[in-house]
Amino acid sequence: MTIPPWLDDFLWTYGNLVHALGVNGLLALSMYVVLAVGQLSLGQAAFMGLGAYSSVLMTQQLGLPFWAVLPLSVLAPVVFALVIGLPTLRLSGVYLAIATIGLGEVLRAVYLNVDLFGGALGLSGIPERADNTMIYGLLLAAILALWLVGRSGIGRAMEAMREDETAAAVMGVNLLRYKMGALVASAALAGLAGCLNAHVSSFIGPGEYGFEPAVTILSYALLGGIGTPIASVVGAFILTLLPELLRELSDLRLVLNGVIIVVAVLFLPGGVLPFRLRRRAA
Amino acid sequence: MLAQQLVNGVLLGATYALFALGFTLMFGVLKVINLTYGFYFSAGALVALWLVRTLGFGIWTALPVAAMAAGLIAVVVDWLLLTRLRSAKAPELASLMVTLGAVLALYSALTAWLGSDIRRLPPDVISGEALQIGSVRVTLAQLLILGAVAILIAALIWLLRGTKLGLAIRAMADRPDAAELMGINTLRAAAIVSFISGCLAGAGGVLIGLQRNAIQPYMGEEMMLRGFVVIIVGGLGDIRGAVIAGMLLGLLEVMTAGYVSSNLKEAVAFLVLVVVLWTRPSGLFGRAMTRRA
Amino acid sequence: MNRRHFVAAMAGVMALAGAARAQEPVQLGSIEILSGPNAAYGVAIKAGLELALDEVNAKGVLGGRKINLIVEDSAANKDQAINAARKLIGRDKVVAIIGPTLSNEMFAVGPVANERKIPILGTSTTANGITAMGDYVFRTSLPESDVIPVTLKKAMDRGVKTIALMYANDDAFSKSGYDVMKSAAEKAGLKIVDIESFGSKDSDFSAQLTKIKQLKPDAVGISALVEPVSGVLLAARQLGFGPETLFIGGNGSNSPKLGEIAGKAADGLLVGSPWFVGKPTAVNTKFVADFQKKYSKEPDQFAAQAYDAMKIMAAAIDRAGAAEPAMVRDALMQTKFEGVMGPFSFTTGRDPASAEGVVVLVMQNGKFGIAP
Amino acid sequence: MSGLRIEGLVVAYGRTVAVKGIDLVVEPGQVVTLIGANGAGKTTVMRAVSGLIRAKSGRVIFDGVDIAGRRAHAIAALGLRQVPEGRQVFADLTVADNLALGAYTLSDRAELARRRDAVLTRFPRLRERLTQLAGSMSGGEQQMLAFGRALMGAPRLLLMDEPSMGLAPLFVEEIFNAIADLRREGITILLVEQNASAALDVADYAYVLETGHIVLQGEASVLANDPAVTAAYLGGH
Repeated sequence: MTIPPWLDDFLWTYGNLVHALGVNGLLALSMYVVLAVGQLSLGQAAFMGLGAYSSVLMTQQLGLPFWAVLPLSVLAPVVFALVIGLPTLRLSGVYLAIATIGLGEVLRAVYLNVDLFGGALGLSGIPERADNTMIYGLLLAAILALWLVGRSGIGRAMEAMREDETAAAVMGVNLLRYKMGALVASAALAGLAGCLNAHVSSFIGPGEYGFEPAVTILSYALLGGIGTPIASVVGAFILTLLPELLRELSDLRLVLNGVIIVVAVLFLPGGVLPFRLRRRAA
Repeated sequence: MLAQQLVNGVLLGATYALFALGFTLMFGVLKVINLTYGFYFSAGALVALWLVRTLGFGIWTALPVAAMAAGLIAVVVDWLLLTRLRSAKAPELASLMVTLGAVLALYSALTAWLGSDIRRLPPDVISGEALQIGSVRVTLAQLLILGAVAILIAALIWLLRGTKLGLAIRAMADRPDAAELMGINTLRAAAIVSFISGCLAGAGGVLIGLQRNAIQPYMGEEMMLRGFVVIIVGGLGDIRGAVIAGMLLGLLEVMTAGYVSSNLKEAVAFLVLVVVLWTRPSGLFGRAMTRRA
Repeated sequence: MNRRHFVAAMAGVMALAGAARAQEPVQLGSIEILSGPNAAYGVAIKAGLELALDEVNAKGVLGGRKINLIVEDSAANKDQAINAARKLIGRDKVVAIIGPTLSNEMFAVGPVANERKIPILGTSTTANGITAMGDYVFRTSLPESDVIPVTLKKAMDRGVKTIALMYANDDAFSKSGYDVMKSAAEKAGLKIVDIESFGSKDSDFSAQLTKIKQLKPDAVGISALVEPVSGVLLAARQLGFGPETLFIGGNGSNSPKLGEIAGKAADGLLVGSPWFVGKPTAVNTKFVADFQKKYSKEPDQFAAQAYDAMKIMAAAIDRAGAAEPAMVRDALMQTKFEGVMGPFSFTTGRDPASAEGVVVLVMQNGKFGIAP
Repeated sequence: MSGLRIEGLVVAYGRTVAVKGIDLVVEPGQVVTLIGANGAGKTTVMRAVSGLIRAKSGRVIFDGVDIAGRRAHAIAALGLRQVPEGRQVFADLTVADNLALGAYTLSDRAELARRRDAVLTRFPRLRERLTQLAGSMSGGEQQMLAFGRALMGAPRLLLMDEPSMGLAPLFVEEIFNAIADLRREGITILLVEQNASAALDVADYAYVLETGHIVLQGEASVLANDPAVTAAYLGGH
């Protein structure tokens, strides 16, 4: 079967958007994982940056093939998560959020000041190695895995932590282990997203992984709702499509984008998909 | 050079402290992560600019008017967006999210309306004269701003420690339900706190805009990250803590740029933040006015 | 109806359709930053493009066809810039693209246009390596490496022997400007006494300037956009830098905003530029007057570069003989143009060929004039 | 003299109905106690009366006025004061500030001083600790402070929610002595307690709440000897 030219054009026009939907879906899941244990960590953009930078260096400097680069791209973010995890996860609420933002800013300074990372010029000329099959394959796999975890006993413990940490600890949930597990999973997902994004868009720069993207990733999960992994992905889809759908409004579109977020939070407090995972009776 | 650098640090620190005053009050008392705070800072500066340039106000009459305008915007935003969430005892994520949307909408509307160009107050609104004391130079404008900051800090501490309203605000920060049982109208008190915070933000915007000779819609947004550092290191809701943390941060940045490397100037703030949080999670200066967050 | 009539009728219909198509506007795209903190640049560029477009469309191209310019917002975001480029190419079927605003965005968008063989013409992208991305990537903005040596030479004529450098280390434009400034200073034999950086959103420069002041260099070179440059100059005067220190700006300083924001503090600053508002050529005086009339403010260099770029693009489309991207690309290569910036043609590497239009300007009472 | 009359009160948290339509009367000058197991809905009743949560339906009549749906600060201003569950003193404020907040709606300074003196006479321990932060005191002292703070509002009806919870026996005794004193002084009190025997000792009338319903009511002395109550709440004495 051959693709008719108009369809080919259509797919090409929205090709980057289609990539972005998948990548942002992965980022939303990376946020979902930590929110699911009641943690407000905003380190996802930093993890994404580590995944992106390390994978591009592997491609460009070491000449590794992409089948090796993609799995290895989780390495740097996961190691970083393990190192910062212990002292950082003792914090809660706002403090944790701000600490993770601070770590992201420190990383940004590293990208800017170390020549290997290209400084302000970033890294360009990245070959297009990722494609939709990889992106959506990983997204589906991640949704499936998180869904299965959510339905298991681990999921119950996670929900207990989200509702009331002290009570969960009394019930015998090892809080630190779960938090650490969630942080590492989150880092791995964000790292993969960073690697995929870098290998479809030919350029990465130090400004892409700071405060603003961190908050945007959070808003994906919050808009969708954190009851199920799929809800956060839906949130990412909506917020990624919105600026493109509103393109005709030119400079007022960000105003409307903001208003839509406000209205959604005020009137859909559980997110767009406020359902919960149904578990087998305990 | 050391003397001048110390003065530079204090002046920079004063701007951080000024920004953080209302921020720590809003955050510490109202218990929401309100990302719109920086917008009131910008709004104050822009209103003052309009008053001075279009209506011919003097800067010292424009300052309180602009501050109050920013305060009113803060009350309206808080009332429209956060009252419901607060009375529903919604999790802090919701307030973070709703103010995030509001920030996006507000700044975009402001730039769509005014453009994102930098503007400045007419150069003659404040004297550009400088004092030379030994090897140290300070401009008159900088000294005036330092004075204004000191007055605002003193006024805020007096309000919180020396008045009945301040007592009610501190009670509300501690236990909102119990405060309500004492007959304190916490909705009204929250509006007052929003107003005061907004006024402080607006005044900060005018003064800092004046000192830097640059006013543009995103100026508040650019202060936010450092604002977070200051109020967290100082302890949420702790006025004196915020002032000390602001000063220390200013000095640290200047000393880093002056004696280590200017490449590290920005990163040092966040490094300090992370280290403080790792070692003293409730801020550097003992108990905050409000415990926990 | 017999067969011959049918053929004739069909031919007539097709001719009519062809004529109708001939009158269809030529689709031209542009990607600029129109929202968010950096919108000022995109807005200036859009103004320059649209002013030139009015003139172009008064005559039309390819025998009277109008150019339909579609300006898309990138919000200074990489993904949105790419989406905009793909929308322009895939849906609007543009024959070429002007923009995007920032070098970083061009690094992301250039390969997209190049892949589809759509010429893309940067008007404000000065970073190194832009045109190396592919055969379809052009720029009209003079790279700093052509401008800075001219400025430094002027400074050395005035007896400058030592220099301190300052730059914004977090945006590509300022960083590559600094790289050029540093190597040009070394090549010219200037002694670099200190190098200081700051963030492009910073507004406190006192620590860096205090340090520089103590080292007493003859000159301070600044590579940054106009906002931080203004801040640096204001802070320098507050710290007591006098006329004995010569301030030298990069491309970013060449904006009427500098005088508006920094006022007298900017007096004496030297900047090299292919263009300035008072450039005494007929075409420039007309441009400045028309711009003033349409937007009631002075154009800056971003608007001027955009104005020329639109005319260069329109001329290339006209020369190409058809609204075909590959033909427009080839026609662009043949450009010989006399614009507000001066005489213009492309090198084989699709960069501006000549820096002969570069003049060194000096700031005096908030306005740029030719440096004596 | 002010009384309280609750009619058909229903309170829900989301979809969970915690109080399922109760009727309850506190006559002026009476001490009435509401006893029941943990989770029976006692605290919910208290919070609904004082306005901290909004009732889904039903009437709360204080002094002849329906106050259901009014906000807590307005209800407090009417002279209906609460000693909340878990004390809820302002931990970061001094004892003196806590007491001052109890009379927040009062602006007469002489009256304020008079009330403060009365409270400090009733609880002499507080006088020693006036400048101390409330959060640094022991649980029993904090309970006295919460009690004293409510009295600063010169209550016409006092709601007390689990005043003995988590206290050492010595303090429990002191608290109940104070309640008995107040009763003699003619203050109307609605007392919620898990310590049913002490509550029934001090009360005139009692209600028993189980899973959101009133299941039993009567004179406190009668209920104290009711076999069902004895078995369920008085540890089978």
